[in-house]
Parts: sequence; C-alpha cells; structure tokens
Amino acid sequence: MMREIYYNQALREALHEEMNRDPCVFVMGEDIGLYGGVFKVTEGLLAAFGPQRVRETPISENGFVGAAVGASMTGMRPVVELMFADFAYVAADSIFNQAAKMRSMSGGRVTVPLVIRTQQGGGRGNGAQHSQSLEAMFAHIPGIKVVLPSTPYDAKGLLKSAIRDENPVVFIEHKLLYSTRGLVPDDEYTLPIGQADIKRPGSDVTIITYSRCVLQALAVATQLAEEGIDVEVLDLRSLVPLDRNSVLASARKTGRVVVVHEAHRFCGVGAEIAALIQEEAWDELHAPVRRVTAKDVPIPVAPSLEQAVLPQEHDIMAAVRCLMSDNKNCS
Amino acid sequence: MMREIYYNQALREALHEEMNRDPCVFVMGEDIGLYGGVFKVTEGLLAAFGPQRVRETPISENGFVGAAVGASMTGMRPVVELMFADFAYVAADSIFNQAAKMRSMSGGRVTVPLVIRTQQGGGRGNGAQHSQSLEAMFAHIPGIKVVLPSTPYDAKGLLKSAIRDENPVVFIEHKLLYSTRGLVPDDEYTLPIGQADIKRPGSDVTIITYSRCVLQALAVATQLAEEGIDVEVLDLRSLVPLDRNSVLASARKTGRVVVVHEAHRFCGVGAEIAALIQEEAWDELHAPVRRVTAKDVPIPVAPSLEQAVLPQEHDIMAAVRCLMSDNKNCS
Amino acid sequence: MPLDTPQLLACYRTMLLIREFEERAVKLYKLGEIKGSLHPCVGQEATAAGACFALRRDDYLTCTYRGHGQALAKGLDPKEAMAELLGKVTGCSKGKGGSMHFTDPRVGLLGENAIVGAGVPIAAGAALSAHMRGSDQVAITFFGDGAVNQGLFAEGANLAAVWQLPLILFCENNQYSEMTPITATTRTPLHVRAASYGMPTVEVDGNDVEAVYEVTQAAVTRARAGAGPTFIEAHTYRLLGHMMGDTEVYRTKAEVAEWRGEQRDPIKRTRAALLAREVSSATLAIIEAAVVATINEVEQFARASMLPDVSEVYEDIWVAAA
Amino acid sequence: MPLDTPQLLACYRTMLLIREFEERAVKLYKLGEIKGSLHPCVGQEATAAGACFALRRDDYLTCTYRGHGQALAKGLDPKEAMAELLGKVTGCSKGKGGSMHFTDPRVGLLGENAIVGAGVPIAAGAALSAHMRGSDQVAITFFGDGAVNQGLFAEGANLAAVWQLPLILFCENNQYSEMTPITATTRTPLHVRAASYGMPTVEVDGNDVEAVYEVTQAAVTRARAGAGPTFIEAHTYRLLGHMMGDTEVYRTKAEVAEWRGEQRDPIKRTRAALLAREVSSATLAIIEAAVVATINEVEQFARASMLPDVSEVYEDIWVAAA
Ligand SMILES: Cc1ncc(C[n+]2csc(CCOP(=O)(O)OP(=O)(O)O)c2C)c(N)n1
Ligand SMILES: Cc1ncc(C[n+]2csc(CCOP(=O)(O)OP(=O)(O)O)c2C)c(N)n1
Ligand SMILES: [Mg+2]
Ligand SMILES: [Mg+2]
Repeated sequence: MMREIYYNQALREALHEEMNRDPCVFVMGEDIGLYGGVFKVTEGLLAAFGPQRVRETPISENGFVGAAVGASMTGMRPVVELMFADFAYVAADSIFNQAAKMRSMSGGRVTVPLVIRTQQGGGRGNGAQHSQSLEAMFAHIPGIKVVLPSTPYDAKGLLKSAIRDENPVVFIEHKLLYSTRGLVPDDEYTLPIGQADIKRPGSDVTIITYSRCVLQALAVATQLAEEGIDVEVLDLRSLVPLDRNSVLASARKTGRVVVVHEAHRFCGVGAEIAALIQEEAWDELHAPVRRVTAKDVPIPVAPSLEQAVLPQEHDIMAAVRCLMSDNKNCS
Repeated sequence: MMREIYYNQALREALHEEMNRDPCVFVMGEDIGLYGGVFKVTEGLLAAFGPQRVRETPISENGFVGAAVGASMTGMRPVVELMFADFAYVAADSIFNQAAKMRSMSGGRVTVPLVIRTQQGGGRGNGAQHSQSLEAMFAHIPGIKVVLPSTPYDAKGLLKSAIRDENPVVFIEHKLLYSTRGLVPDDEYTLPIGQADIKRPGSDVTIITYSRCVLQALAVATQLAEEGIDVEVLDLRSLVPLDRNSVLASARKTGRVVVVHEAHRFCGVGAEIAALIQEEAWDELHAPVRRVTAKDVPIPVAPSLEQAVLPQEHDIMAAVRCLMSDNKNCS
Repeated sequence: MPLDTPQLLACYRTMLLIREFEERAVKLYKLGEIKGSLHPCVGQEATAAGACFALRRDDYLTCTYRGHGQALAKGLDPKEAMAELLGKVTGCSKGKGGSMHFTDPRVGLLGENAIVGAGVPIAAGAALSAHMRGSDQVAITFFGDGAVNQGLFAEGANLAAVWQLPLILFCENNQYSEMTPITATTRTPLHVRAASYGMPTVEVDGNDVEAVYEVTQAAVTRARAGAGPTFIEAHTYRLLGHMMGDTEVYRTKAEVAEWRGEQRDPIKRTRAALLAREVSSATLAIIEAAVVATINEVEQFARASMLPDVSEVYEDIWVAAA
Repeated sequence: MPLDTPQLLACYRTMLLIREFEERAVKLYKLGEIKGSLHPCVGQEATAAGACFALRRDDYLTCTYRGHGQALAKGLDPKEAMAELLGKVTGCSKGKGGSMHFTDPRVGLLGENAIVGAGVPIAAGAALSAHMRGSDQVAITFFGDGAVNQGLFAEGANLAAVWQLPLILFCENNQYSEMTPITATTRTPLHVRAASYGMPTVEVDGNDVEAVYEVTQAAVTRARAGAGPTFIEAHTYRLLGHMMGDTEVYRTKAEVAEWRGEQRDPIKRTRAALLAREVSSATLAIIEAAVVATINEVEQFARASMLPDVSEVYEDIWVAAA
C-alpha cells in the first residue's frame, strides 16, 4: 500500500525507522531537538529518542562534523544535520580532509559510517550565502558518496540506505522540495545508492538531472510532448557513485543530451556528464551535450535576478529545442 | 636583458617590487617572517619591510583570510600565504562565502583586492592532506580569479598583476615548481590575467594544461615530435577568467584535444574544457576530448601508488597516441 | 561620559526608527512584498543605538543578518535599506544582497553577514587596516551569543588580542541562538570566554541605551588610543521570533511578555528616562510622529522602486581592469 | 599514584624506543629511504610515554604529524610504523598514510592528523561515542601549542566541556609552532584559554615522565568517572627542527643545548631517576641494548618490505556493501 506524504515527512520516517532499528544511529545538529529542525525534518525525534540521541549542537560545524567522524570511527552511526549546504565551508576540513580520506589514510583499517544531511538550492530569495548548490564540490573530492533525492519515495529509501552505508555520505535535500508530496509505501523499503532512475522514458532527447530540477524537467517533458518531442528524464539520484551505465545507455538511445542543474556551470556536474558522454558515446551523439545551469555569479536576492540566474523551465525547453533543430549555435 | 632565476625567486621579486611600489601591499601568513616561509618565497621581506607589513599569523586560516578580506575592503592590499592549498578547507568560509561574494552582495559598493597565494600538488609523498590540487573548487564558485603559473616568467608577471587586480585572486603555485628555473627580464613587467599562452605551437594535437603539468606536456611534445606527431601545448595560466578564445582556436586548429591536470577527474577542469569544446567546436573535432588527470582517490604516500594516482608523462603520451589513432576506445 | 538630554533624544529617535522599520518590514513580509529571510531585531534597539552613538561615521562596522538596527544606527539610509529588503534596484546593494547583507561603505558598514561568526575576522581586518594606515578609525563587530561557539569568533578574537587591534567585539546576548538556549551550548559566561584571549571585557544591560553608550564609548576611547580590543557582553532579548515563521516553542509567552514590559523594553525605558529628565510628552510625540512619517515614506519609496533589470545579472561581480 | 620502579622502567623503555625510532627515521630520511614529511618528536618522549601509560589499550587517541611517539606508546607495532614511513605495504596504513597518518584502531589509535587542530573534534567524537555506548573508555588528544589558535580546537574544546565528555586535551607546549614562538600568537597562557570553556586545567613539566603520568592518570580517572574533560598543558621542547630541512634560524644553539642537557632531556632525567631508585646501570644497559636491537629489526623489516602494488590504488577507499 502507498500513501501520499511530504518529502520532509519521508525523511523523518527514514530517521525514525533507522533509529528504532539500530541503537547506534543518532542525529545531531543545530535546533534539531525541541524545534525539530528549521525544516522540520527531525520533528518528534526528541520526544521519541531523548536528548542523548537527538543532540543539539553549539554553532560549530567543523567541530561537530569532526566529532561525528570520531564517533563513526568508534562504533556509532551519526546522522548530522548541516542546516544549509552553504555552511559546508565552515565544516569543510572535517568533511574533505577528514571524513573523505580517513579510510584511505588508514589503509582501510577504519570505517566512517557517517551521514551528513543538508539542504541546498535557491528560489526563495535567501541570498548568496544561503542558496548555493554545492554538489560538484562534494563530488570532486573522492571518498564521500553524494546523494540528491528528488521525490519523497527516493528520499526515504535512499536515506535509509545512506544510514546503513559503511561510507561517509553527503545527503543533499532541496529547500523547495520539503513541501512537495509523493507516494511512499507503507512497508519498509530501501533503495540502492548508485542507481539512476528513468523518471520518464523517451526517445528523442535525454534530460539528465537530479534534485529539484527533476521536477522542472518533467514539466518540460510534458509540455514538449505536445509538440511531439519525446523527452527522457534520467534522475541520477547519486553523483558518487555515478551510474555511468544508465547515463551512457540513455545518451546512446537518444543521441541528444541536456544536463540540468542548479549549481554553477564551470566545473559543475554538467561538465562531467558532458565530458563523459562525448568520451564514451562519441559516435552515437547527434549533437553536442548541452548544459542548463545556474549562471556563474553569486545568487542574488531580487526575484527578477534570482530567476535569471537559476535555470528555469524555459531555459531547459530552449536547450531541448536547440538539440532537436539542426542549428548547432542556438543555445 | 634576461636572467635565469628560480620560480620562488621570481615570486619573491614580484612581492618585493609591489611592496616597494605601493605601501598598501602587505603580506601575511604562517612562518613567513624570519623564516621566509616554508618554501622561502617571502625570504628577505621581513628585513626589508618590517613586521607590520610582513605579518606572522597564528594558525587560524579562516580568521586571517577573513581579516584580509576586511583589510582589503578598507584600503589595504593584503597578500596572504596559505601554506598548503589543502588548508583552504579550514579557510573556506572566508574564501567562498566572504571574499568571493562580497562585491556582488554589496551591489558593487565594495571591492576586495586580495591575493591568496598558496601551493599545491603531489609528487613529494606528503600524503592525502598535503598533496591536493584544488583549482576546480576555487574556479567552480564565482567571484575569485584563479591563476596557476607554470614558469618563473609567468609567476612573476602574473603575481604582480594579481596584486594590482581589484578582485580577489587565488594564486596557486606548485610545490615541485619552486626549484625550477627560467628566464625572467631584468626590467619590470606584468602579464595580463586571463590570457592563455601557447608554450609550444603544433598542428596535430592540442594539450591543454597549466601549472606543473605544462612541463610534463612539453616533455611529451618533444618526445612525440620524434614520432612525427606535432603537439601544441596551451598553458591556460588562469582558469578564471578562462581564455575561451585561445582554447577554442587551438581545438579548432588541431581538432584533437587532451586536457591534463593533477586535480581529480570528476568535475575537474578537464571536464569543463571538454564540455566547452564539444559545445562550441563540435564540427571541427576529429575525436572526443580526452582527459589525463589524477585518479579519483585520496593521494597515497607510497611512491609506487602516488605515481599511479598522479598523471605521468606516459599517460599523456598514451592519450595523444590514442587521439592520433583511429581507435576510439583506446584511452 | 553620560549622554546629555539632546543626545539621549537622538538615541531615542534612532531606537524608534529601528523599531518602526522592523515592524514595517514584518508587515511587508506578511504581505508578500518581502521574501526570503527576515530576522527582526525588535527589542534589541538599545544595543544598536547606544553603541553606534559612540562611533564616528568613518569607523567600521560588521554585523549579522539581525543587523538592520545597527546598520540604520550607523547611518544607512532607511530608504535604501527597505528597498533592499524588497529586492529593489534602489536598495543599498541594488537588491542583490537582501535582508542579510546590508552594506554601505560610505557609512563604514562593511556588511551584515549570514554566516554566524564571519563578521568578527572581517572587522578585525578593518581594524588592522585602520591601524596600518595610521588612521584613528576603530572597528566594531556585532554578533550573537551563539556566535561565540564558532571557530571564526575564536580566531578573530585572538587576532584582535594578539595584534592589539582597535576593535570592539560587541556580543548581543539575547539568550538564544535560533531556538536553542545559550545555556545548552556553553558552560561558562561568554565574557569569560572572551577574556581568555587577553582583552578587557565588560557586561552591560543591553536594554539600557545610556549604559550601552557608556561602555562602548570607553571601549572606543581605548581602541583609538591604541590600547587594543574590548569585548562587551550586552544582555538583551529579541521580542519576535528568530525569523519569520518561528513557532517559538522554546520559550514561554510569559517570558516574552516580561521583556515587553515597562521595566525591560528598551524603548519604553528610554521614554521613561526622558520624561524623568523633564522632556515633555508633547516633544516625544512629535519625534514619534516624525519617525512614523519617515517610515511611511520609506515604505512608499521601496514599494515604488523597480526590481533590477535582468541585464544587471553580470554586473557587480568583477571590477574591470583600469 | 606515583609510578613504582617497574612502571618507571617500562616508561623508560618506551621513551628509549621512541627516541631510537625517531633517530633511525631521521637517518633513513637522510639516506632517501623515507620521503615526504617527517616531524621528529625527539625531546618530547616523556609526554608520550607518561600520558599513554595512564591509558588502557581500548582507550582512544588522536595526535598530530608529530605523533610517532604517542602512537608507539599507545601500542602501535614499531615495525608497522617504520614500514609506513617507508611507504611499504606492511605499514600500518599499507603505505598509504605515511608519517603524518599513523592509524591503528586495534590499539585505539584513531590517527595522527596533518591538519593542525583537527584531531581535537575527532577525539571528542570518540569520547562521545564511548559515553553513548555506556563504555568507560576515554579519549585523549595530543596537539601542540600552536593548535590552540585554530578554530577546530575552540570548537572541540567547547563540545567536550558542554557535553562533559571523557576527553583529555593534552597540549604539548614546545614553545614553537613551526618557526614561530608561541608568544607571538597568543597573549595569554594556553591553559587560561582552555579553562574558559569550563574545564579543569593543569600545567606540568612535560619532560618529567612521572609528573606527566600522574596528571594524566588523574584526568583519566575523572573522565572515566563521568566528571568530564581535563586540559593538560605540558611544557616541553623539540630537540630537532620542526621538520626535516628546518634551518632553525628562529632559535639559538644555546637554547637547544640547554634542553639537551642532563637537567632537561627527559630520557637523561628518567635514567637519573632510575639510578637514584637504585636500578643498576647494568639493568639499564640491558634495556638500552634491547631497544637498539628492536629498532635494528624494525629497520630491517621496513627496508625488506615491498612497496604496495599498483593494483592497490583503488583499494581501501570504499567499503563495499555487505
Ligand atoms: C555558520 C552558521 N551556522 C549556522 C547558521 C544558522 N543560524 C542562523 S542564525 C543562528 C543562531 C545565531 O544565534 P546568535 O549568534 O545568538 O544570534 P541571534 O540570532 O540570537 O541574534 C543560526 C544557528 C548560520 N547562519 N551560520
Ligand atoms: C590548519 C593547518 N595550518 C597550518 C599547518 C602547517 N603546520 C604544520 S605544523 C604547524 C605548527 C604547529 O605547531 P604546534 O601546534 O605548536 O605543534 P608542534 O609542531 O610544535 O608539535 C603548522 C603551522 C597545518 N598543518 N594545518
Ligand atoms: Mg542569540
Ligand atoms: Mg609547538
């Protein structure tokens, strides 16, 4: 049986179930206890599990992510909430120099089963320091899995898998997804990390994307279907590991690819996917891989500008139409 | 007239001349005074300019880079030494949330004429936390110029320009370049930031690279010339701004491109260059753009492994030969 | 030196302006005219007004997302401030920065900051700059109780102490960092933590504008004289939620009501003090009406202004070469 | 409780082992057998030996690039340690970590760290883990004087204090951070900085192994009893340069010579203390010879071991799903 629930509710269920299942799982972060987190993901956990396992932290991200690394090396399974992905910069050492490298530096003797949950993205006018999308940074440095679910179903199943994973996982939610709804099974389930999902099959063009942009891509696909353009929407769901097979299979099938993301363009995931596809599927491509991304400027607050900086449906539409046309210089 | 001097000497001359020219220029960092910095770039500056302008800092990178941001907003021109690029993680907030965004967030009312000098790269067995190449991270986040000189001549001319630039500049040296030598004019000169340099013209294949890999590319080009393969080596010199025109012109000329860098592959600069070239020069390419990069694992210490992880001349050679062959699956 | 009556009146006017500005912003937020983030400083007007009254226009200031009051007290044009909240091109940052990034170097305002603690090193750098240029400018940085737990505070405070910078570290201890009481995140008083870097500290009733002025004035005098930094811990309280939408489950209505009372609310207290100094209530009424009129104009200006044109997107990122 | 003579002999042996290990590593570095980074702890053997003698094998330890001594004192096999320095596959990290990343969870060693300050939060997390699992394990973190200036120290110390974690923060104040005297980067004693978080602190002569043991033992007892963290400031000195190649322009030969003398060198002092307890010099000579023999074997083992095969490159990054 399925129920329709919110994305943040799906995450909450995942946390609740995993904390019930395994006493080593605990959550920590800022304002996650009584208040239930500023996006309400941890609501109710304090009442259910008490302050030891729902641990309020001082505003010291590098410190408490570092502490989570130490706890995860010694038998616990911390799930840390980083309130905004933008705060990854203050926690960057603990994430990139510690969590990501600990296993390798110990020759495999230690494991770091740590989850860092965070949320990112723009569209709410929160400004340059609260709207960034940082997945490319997390994915560039080896040693951390990077997961970005787009639906309540994926969010729940992937968060449960992230918590059970023996590796550090950065689990990136999107601030505009919390209030979206979707069907989620009553029964327990998990989803494997590292498998992309065809959210809509199609034959003319592939849109490769993840997180909130999946919703935009699906809306675009629906509109373009009316024009007779059959769009496939491939949701990567995780960047590390990347489901190369699904990416290449879809690229080979349609021969036309647009990559869409809210992160900046330069050295973003779009660049990686484009580079990969042209390397591996050169002869099957009908046209270059196109990218629809945020512009390479800090995210401004004014709604007029924020919209212009972040990828919009019409931008995706234009890129798809460009690929379907014979004009190589249209986008 | 030209003299042959070391790379670190070239940098030292640039600092010395700029500090002489402009009393607002000052340097700060760890152990840069009496000791002259662990790579000896600031040697002699303390004696010449005194402890106010050659300022020894506590080990608090986020703090002193933040202070440099504040000083640069208020009339000074700090040149900060970050001893290893790997420490950018502890300073990441001051770099990415502050320096990079300050001008935009103020609607252009403030300027941040700040230089962060650092060095990066592997090859010395310094391990996972002291060997990283982080240029893609600096370049991904808009608002900072990113410069990586490969020769003493470029190092001096570009550092002087970086100091005079009104924008924040991350100036990335390479630990294995300090002891390399090259010709540098006696007379004062500067080099514009944002212009790539053809270090060797060629007609068959373009190697696009920067920093120490330029030396590897030139060595490869010399060897391949004996086989009759004429390699062009394009030294980007800066990633932000990127000299798109030179990149595309060379790609169009040869139709075959290898990008080489020591940073990790996933979402690295190679991905960006490959994505850009296939977007813009699709019809002129004879083969997909190839990448020769560090493998996506933390840099190990053992010499056997470190060499296997970092790009070597034979890797570059193989990629070039692959492009010259008809076999698309060779690399 | 205590404030004389005209000075206290000036502070009162500033406090009223801040209160009225913030309440108007809340109204505009509820109307959907302001989007994104809004962290009102209602209740904390005395720290802003009292501390900034001790500063010169060319002194430097950094503060936080809750810094509207300090920005206005330092001299930011309220029209530019409100327009910025609405994301208008007439805003102090042309609508690019928004509520958490008011900046105006013309009045020494080096920026609010949305990263807790980040303003401390930046202000230390401004103080260093003043010192190196041989100017007698000082810098002040406002931050909350929760910020003292951030490594950025520790590093910035240490730099200020070691380099004996002309910096005032002004901590507004309003008892909560977001929804978490400060007692849950530190075991010792904040001024004890600051003193450990080797700088004088002082505690003050942050809702007493005269007291705030006096301790800040003393710190500024020390700083200008080259005697180094001072840490001020001002006890205060925010009367509204941490941000718009805060359900305030973490505190009781009674606690808030007490701080809204005659004994605690800084504006009510200053009003009473002025009356006690025999300023007439008619005089006060004139000031009060004038502030409301100003904020009406401010609102009108902000609403009538245009959103930035899309062509602005690539502006204000880079300074072009000369 | 003071050390009895067999215990002091055990500590003496550990100190000798560390000294011999480090001097051998220096020799191998000069021969080109060891590459990369090497930060010898010669002169600081008493802190390692004394503190670790107060720990159980299942207690946790983090330390720095200068932590070879602590790693060995905690029980790391010196063969694995030396092989790691040479980047050999028999090393504790299979040659992947090198000099700055000795790790062995089997003896509680959670890693040296090449980032100044980073070991503090990690150890705090291990202490939290012990506490949450209801174990009576404690964690200790060693760091230098310079690390106290890092935000990571501040944040980690505060977590330990607020959560009353079973953590010992062990500061080896050797007067310099790299080439910079600590007096240039802090205005107050380091234990004052630590005390401000609300934890007991103690200063100790770090070259007196008995004293180091006693203060650490007391801190461990407190921590095991659930009474929270302790900060120990141990005054010591490194007799060699910060790293290989350090020109040591920042200190005088006389200063170093003094610390090498009978009154200061921790090994000479312990030897004298043992003789004063009427341990015969013959007994000591046997121990000394045994340590040299051990290190000879260690060197042989490390040199004879193989470099890791290139096929190892992708190993030890990810744990495969069960
Ligand atoms: C580095 C960082 N961590 C977390 C946040 C989220 N956050 C915004 S305000 C705040 C509380 C700050 O409390 P305090 O310093 O007491 O200031 P107040 O809001 O009470 O004025 C938090 C945790 C942030 N903006 N930056
Ligand atoms: C975050 C960071 N900044 C700078 C360095 C470079 N560095 C390595 S050791 C060191 C000095 C540390 O001094 P201290 O903490 O006193 O330890 P000691 O070396 O004296 O044992 C510095 C600055 C580093 N490794 N990490
Ligand atoms: Mg507060
Ligand atoms: Mg030291």
